Amino acid sequence: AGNAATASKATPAASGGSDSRLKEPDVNGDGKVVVGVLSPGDINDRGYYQSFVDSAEAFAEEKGWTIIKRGSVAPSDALTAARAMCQQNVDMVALGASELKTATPASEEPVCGKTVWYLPSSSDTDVHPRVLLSADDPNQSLLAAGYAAGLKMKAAGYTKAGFITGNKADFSVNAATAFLAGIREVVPKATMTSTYTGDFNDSAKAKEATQAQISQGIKVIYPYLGGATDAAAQMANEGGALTLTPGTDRCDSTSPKYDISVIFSPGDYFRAALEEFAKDNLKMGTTRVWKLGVDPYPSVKICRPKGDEAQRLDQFMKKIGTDKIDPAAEVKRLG
Amino acid sequence: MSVLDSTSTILASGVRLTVPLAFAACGEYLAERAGAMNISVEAMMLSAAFTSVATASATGSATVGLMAGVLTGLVVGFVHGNLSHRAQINTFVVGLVLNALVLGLTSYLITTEQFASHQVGVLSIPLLEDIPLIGKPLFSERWPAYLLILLVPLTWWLVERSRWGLELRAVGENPQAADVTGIKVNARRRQALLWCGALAGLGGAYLAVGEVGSFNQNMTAGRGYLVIAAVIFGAWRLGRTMLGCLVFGLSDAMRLALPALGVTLNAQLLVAAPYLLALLAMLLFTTQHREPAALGRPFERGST
Amino acid sequence: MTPTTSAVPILELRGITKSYGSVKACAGVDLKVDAGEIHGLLGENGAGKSSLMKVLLGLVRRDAGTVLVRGEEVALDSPQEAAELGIGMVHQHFSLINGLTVWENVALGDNGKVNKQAIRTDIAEVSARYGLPIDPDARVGTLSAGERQRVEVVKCLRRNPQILILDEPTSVLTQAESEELFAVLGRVVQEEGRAVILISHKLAEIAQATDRVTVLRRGRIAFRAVTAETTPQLLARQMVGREVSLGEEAAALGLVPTGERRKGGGGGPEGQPPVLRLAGLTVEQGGVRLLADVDLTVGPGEIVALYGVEGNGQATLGDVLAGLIPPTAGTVEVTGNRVDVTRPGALSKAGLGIVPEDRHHSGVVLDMSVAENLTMKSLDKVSGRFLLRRRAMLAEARRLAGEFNIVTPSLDAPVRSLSGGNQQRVVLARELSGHTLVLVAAQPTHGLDVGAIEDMYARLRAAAAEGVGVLLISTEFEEVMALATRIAVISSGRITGALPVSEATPERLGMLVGGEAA
Amino acid sequence: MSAASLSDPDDLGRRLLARLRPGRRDWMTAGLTLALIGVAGGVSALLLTLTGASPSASLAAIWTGSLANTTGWTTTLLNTAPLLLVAVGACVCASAGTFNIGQEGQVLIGGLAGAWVGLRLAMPGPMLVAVVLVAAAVGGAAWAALSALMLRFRGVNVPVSTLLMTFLAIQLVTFAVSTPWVLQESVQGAGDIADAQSNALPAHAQLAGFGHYPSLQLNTGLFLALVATVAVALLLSRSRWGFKVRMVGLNPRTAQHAGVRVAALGGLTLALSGAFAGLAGGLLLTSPVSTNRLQAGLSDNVGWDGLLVALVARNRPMAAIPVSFVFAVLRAGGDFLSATGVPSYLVDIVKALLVLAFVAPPVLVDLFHGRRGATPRAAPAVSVVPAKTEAAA
Ligand SMILES: Nc1ncnc2c1ncn2[C@@H]1O[C@H](COP(=O)(O)OP(=O)(O)OP(=O)(O)O)[C@@H](O)[C@H]1O
Ligand SMILES: Nc1ncnc2c1ncn2[C@@H]1O[C@H](COP(=O)(O)OP(=O)(O)OP(=O)(O)O)[C@@H](O)[C@H]1O
Ligand SMILES: [Mg+2]
Ligand SMILES: [Mg+2]
Repeated sequence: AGNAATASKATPAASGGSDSRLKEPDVNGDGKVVVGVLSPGDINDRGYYQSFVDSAEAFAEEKGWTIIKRGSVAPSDALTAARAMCQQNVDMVALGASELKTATPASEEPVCGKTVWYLPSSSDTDVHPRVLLSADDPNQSLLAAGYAAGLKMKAAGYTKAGFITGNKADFSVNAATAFLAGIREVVPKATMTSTYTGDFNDSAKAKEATQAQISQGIKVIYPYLGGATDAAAQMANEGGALTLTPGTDRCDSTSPKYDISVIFSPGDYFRAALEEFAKDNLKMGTTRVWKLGVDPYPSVKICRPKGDEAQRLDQFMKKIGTDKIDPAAEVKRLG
Repeated sequence: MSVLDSTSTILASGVRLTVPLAFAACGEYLAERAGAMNISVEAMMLSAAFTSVATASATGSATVGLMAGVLTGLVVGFVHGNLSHRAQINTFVVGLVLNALVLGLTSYLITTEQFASHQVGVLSIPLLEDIPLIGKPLFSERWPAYLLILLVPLTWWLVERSRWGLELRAVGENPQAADVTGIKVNARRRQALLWCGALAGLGGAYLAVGEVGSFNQNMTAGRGYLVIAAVIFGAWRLGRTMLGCLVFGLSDAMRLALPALGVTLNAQLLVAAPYLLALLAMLLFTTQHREPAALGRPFERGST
Repeated sequence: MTPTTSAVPILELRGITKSYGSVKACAGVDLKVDAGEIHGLLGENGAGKSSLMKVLLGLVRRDAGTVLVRGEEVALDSPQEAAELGIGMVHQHFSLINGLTVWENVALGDNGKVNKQAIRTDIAEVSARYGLPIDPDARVGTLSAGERQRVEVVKCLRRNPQILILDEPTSVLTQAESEELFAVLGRVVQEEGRAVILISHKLAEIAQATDRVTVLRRGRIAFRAVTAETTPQLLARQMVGREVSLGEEAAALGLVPTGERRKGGGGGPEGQPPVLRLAGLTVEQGGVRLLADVDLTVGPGEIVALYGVEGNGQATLGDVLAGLIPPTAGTVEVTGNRVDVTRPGALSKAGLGIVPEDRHHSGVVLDMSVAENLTMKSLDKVSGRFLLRRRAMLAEARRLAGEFNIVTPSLDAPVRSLSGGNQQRVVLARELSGHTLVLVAAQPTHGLDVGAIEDMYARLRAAAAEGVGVLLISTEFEEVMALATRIAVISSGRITGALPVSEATPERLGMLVGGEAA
Repeated sequence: MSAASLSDPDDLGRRLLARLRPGRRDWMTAGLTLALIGVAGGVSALLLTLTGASPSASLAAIWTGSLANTTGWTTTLLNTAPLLLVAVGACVCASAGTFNIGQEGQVLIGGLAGAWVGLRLAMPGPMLVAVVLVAAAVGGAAWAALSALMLRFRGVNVPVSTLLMTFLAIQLVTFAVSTPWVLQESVQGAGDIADAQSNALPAHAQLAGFGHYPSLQLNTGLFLALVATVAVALLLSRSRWGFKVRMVGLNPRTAQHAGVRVAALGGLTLALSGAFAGLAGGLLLTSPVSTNRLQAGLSDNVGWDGLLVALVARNRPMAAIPVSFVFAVLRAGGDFLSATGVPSYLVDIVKALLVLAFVAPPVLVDLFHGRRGATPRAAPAVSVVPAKTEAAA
């Protein structure tokens, strides 16, 4: 079923011949708007990857669009998966995370002729004319997260923080470093323990790691995890430790309870992109950079702020947003 | 915090990580003594973890959830048994397929349901829990953990002392001879798999409604394979298999606790440690093996 | 019909039929057995004896026919059912589990709780009553063949069966052990009024021990008679369906040959070096000496027998000579040249052929074709450096099959489909092909029927006549007496003595077997 | 001729003839397979319906993704090659009576070795591809050889050790791709984060393909796999070496006695099977099935699926060709199916059920006939524990 054929039939000749620019959101002009989402992770992880799909679905429901979602796409399968997605007559191919960047060459293949693409960026991604890159700097959000945690720690007189994550990989090590740097902005003498459980989804191990940290007197614990986040947070709650969210705003959650929401959820960025897309305003071949303190996301939120905590955090984020603070340098200095 | 306290904490954590493994390993041990090597322990544990949480959520009782988990493990054991020891499909194929099937099914089902969190209660044994160092780790556990005290000797008794166990061992050693003696070889293996399923189910359920209190995708994270490694590490002796589980549990606990104590070790090496240990045990203690002679060999009448 | 007693027979089979696929193992077999008799069941390999008994035991389900026990029709769907009806069996193969202890093995097949003490008491009692001493706590894997047989018998008798079936119980026993067993059977029958069905290939045994005899041929009853009214010759003819010579070949039927004895000494010219010399051969396994300092020579054209009770190291020696286990110490020389036994195939390159004790275990590859089995030791002949030459292989195989009278549907048929005797011929043909200088024949006639045994003897003699040195490892006194020129006796892994056949008497050999005269 | 044998030659002849013709058993097997596929399909359809997907559309999607057009064929054939290689390797060592179940790990180690060589050596194009593939094969072989050595010197059960080694392999590769001085990718910017993967192999380290997307593309890898399969099939059935391998597999004691170095040959076939798995890993690196980078997920179950292929093909290399194709259809079609929005978990379930449908019938037919011995087996019944040889230690 060559969608090119379908598309050319369906596209009214009157639409102006400006073939170079595709009309959004019904890019292929088949009268329906279909967004295909490919995610490298489990799209039901109640966390990072799920948020991407959830916001797409919520938005699509508002607009009456269709979402086709596919989770757990191995990077090695990305290209094939994207081509397959294009064959479903989608108007947009949205990749959930930069691991799937290997799929982008398909955006220039005929099978994906009438599509636009969305990809959370990573630095060494080739820029394709039909792809919108969406970038944020994890240093910013994690630094601010640390700052928020630091405020809480200072108030309570804590100096020890804990960071629990799955695999030891550069992104998780970086996140930990930035988080610690943020804490030290407020509590210069703070120390931090990083524990790698070996598996983002192994709840039992995440709990044990949390327990171990609590028993060492650690009172602020960041479960930077996937499926195991809630279990670890629950444990932290029981042990009286403060917790942060890895990516989404869960201040409303009561079980487990979170104290700080660190919001860098790919879904939020994506939703913003979808809004532009709905208005035929998406700029392909560009990179949209999301900046802490400027854009609504990424952001950090103290769930139950006391005193001037919220203001101080806001100011800190503003400073980052106005480049008064260079996150990378700070992380290097303090992490 | 004192060294004693840290040790006690690590011990406690190790025991908690051991318990699910120990339940399942008890079952796998018995199955392997009957010559049935099933790699579907993972499927048994994972499916049980799921149903236990689902049932607990539906009934509001973690205990009922636990029982549902046992039942689920039993069902997986039943399916595996019938496919590989009645229909005679290669037991590895069956295991691989069941593992994939259960992973897929549970992953799918959690997308459609939300479950309330339930956890079985902690039972502390007065006086004993006050023993320094080991009091808390051993005598202040979620109550099903104490079932091990019952189930390990029971498994041992079943294998070593009961008629059923005698027949299981005969079947694991020499199915042809057992058959001639009038033992229904494949029936015994299927029964062994039921026991294995029930115990692995208990292990999975304990993990979910005992330790964690919720279910998440692939939450057993390869524990089923670890259990097989434990039986190998234990050289097909129950005591050592349990020791193997404890070693794996403790090494995980150490791994998770050491960073908090200021020590870091290579992550990959630590994840690989149990498998490495099992291999080393096989390499070093070959003479003490009680490996069933017909382990993993299908039995059919008339074949030699 | 054979004469029957007026009383209801304890066991009656009517029209038992059993097929495996297209093979009819039993075709309408009728059989009556009375209490108080030992009933002999004879037949060639594959005649259906074991199958018939398995039907009786509920191990295989009959396709047709009825079984009556004490006049009542019974279903017999499981061994337990058979046991309840008082039918017990000592099996030909596979019935003890090596990994378990004696008492555990005895307990297998019972019902209800395992009561170790009670079982041990039972064992002690049965052992005492029948004179079959046995250690209940020994692991079966560590027992000798004779001891295992004892365990089997004790296991069976403990159940107090009214009908006792023994499937070739003596094939692994020495003469003394066999006699012991028959003594037990005699008491079981006469004093306790049970019935015994005894399956054997050895006519002498049948003639000596049974009251009546039935001969099966190709799944059908070929002959039945009161034993006293038949002769071994008649029975042999009925088994095979043709005349067999009973002169020298009497040994095949378990009778001491009547013919003139050959003289001792080497068959070959004096002064020639021995073709096989074992010097100080020692094998230890797990601290146990299986072979201790074995010295033995075989001259060209000589047939040297290594006689002894099963389980005294013969199997180990066979394995060493087949290159399956390395000796701990000692050397093997073929025509004066030392052979590195640990190198696979070194022995066979040096000119040693071996007919192993258990042909299925190490003699043939059951699932490979007859041609492949015949040529697997002489691949150089039937292949280039790299590829097999199928035509050459078939030609060579055809030649050997013709020479050794191997009956096979085709050279491409798997050896599995051949009868036992023909499988053994395949082994012999292969081992004698090429430049064989020494032939080791370990229990070459085990499980073979009379025709096949006759043939085997002729071939061994022919080989010796051509100058091949033959080492015959055997537990059968008659066989040794019939074939050997010199007899060495092995006991507990050591050679206790050697003497020319002319000086061998049952008594002298018996003493050596007992390890007495060293 | 002596009439000593009771095996009736006529009867035997008939039996043999019956084996050669596609007999009742074959028809039964075929029928049962169809029936079971129907059952698996029915169960899948039920599941799909329950989740709101249309079974017929799903079937169509599997068809579209795998066989309906040139793109589908390209994907299917790309998937076929590594599966076939793994399966053929499994056949080789199963023929020698050794049961390797660690292909998944061997594929990964092959990938590791291939990537290491490919990224460290600067060589002109075709040479580099060849070197990468050879390195991959050597890597896989070495990994499997460890198990062989453990068997040889410590009597360690092969399925057990190969299984355990798989878990070690996963960690080893994870370590390699997350450690900068080993193989982790290099990043340009200072603040950039490196993923747990290696750099991409240079473009000239790619296997050549014939034809271009979207028309049919045939990758050299497929030819490689096919040639290897035919070679192995011939080697096993026609060569002197293969003869010895079969002997070892069917009766190691007889083989040893006949002069075959049983332990060495068993070890060699295990290593060879590892080499094929490693080569499959190399293929994943150098053909467009994958991303040309080493990642912990590189193997993507190719090892396990390849093992299943061999088991379904009953360890016959030639039979592995169609079976691996069927599995590749399932992989490609399954991928496509999840692109239609059917949850990938369901796709996994459907695949698992279909595998059972393929594996079960021959066994069931045998069972029904009550006697497996009646079919001549080209390869020994695979048992988990290789027959122990009393070989010199
Ligand atoms: N009644 C019991 N209660 C608790 N644990 C028991 C009990 N009986 C046995 N065990 C445990 O199980 C182990 C028995 O398993 P194992 O397979 O090692 O047999 P074993 O009797 O020790 O064998 P062996 O005596 O040959 O060494 C014991 O070592 C012990 O740790
Ligand atoms: N399980 C089986 N499957 C297929 N064929 C069998 C089976 N058991 C026996 N047969 C065949 O049935 C026939 C009778 O075998 P049986 O074992 O009863 O012979 P037997 O008289 O006991 O011979 P032997 O003296 O060698 O023990 C033989 O042709 C044998 O190959
Ligand atoms: Mg559209
Ligand atoms: Mg018999």
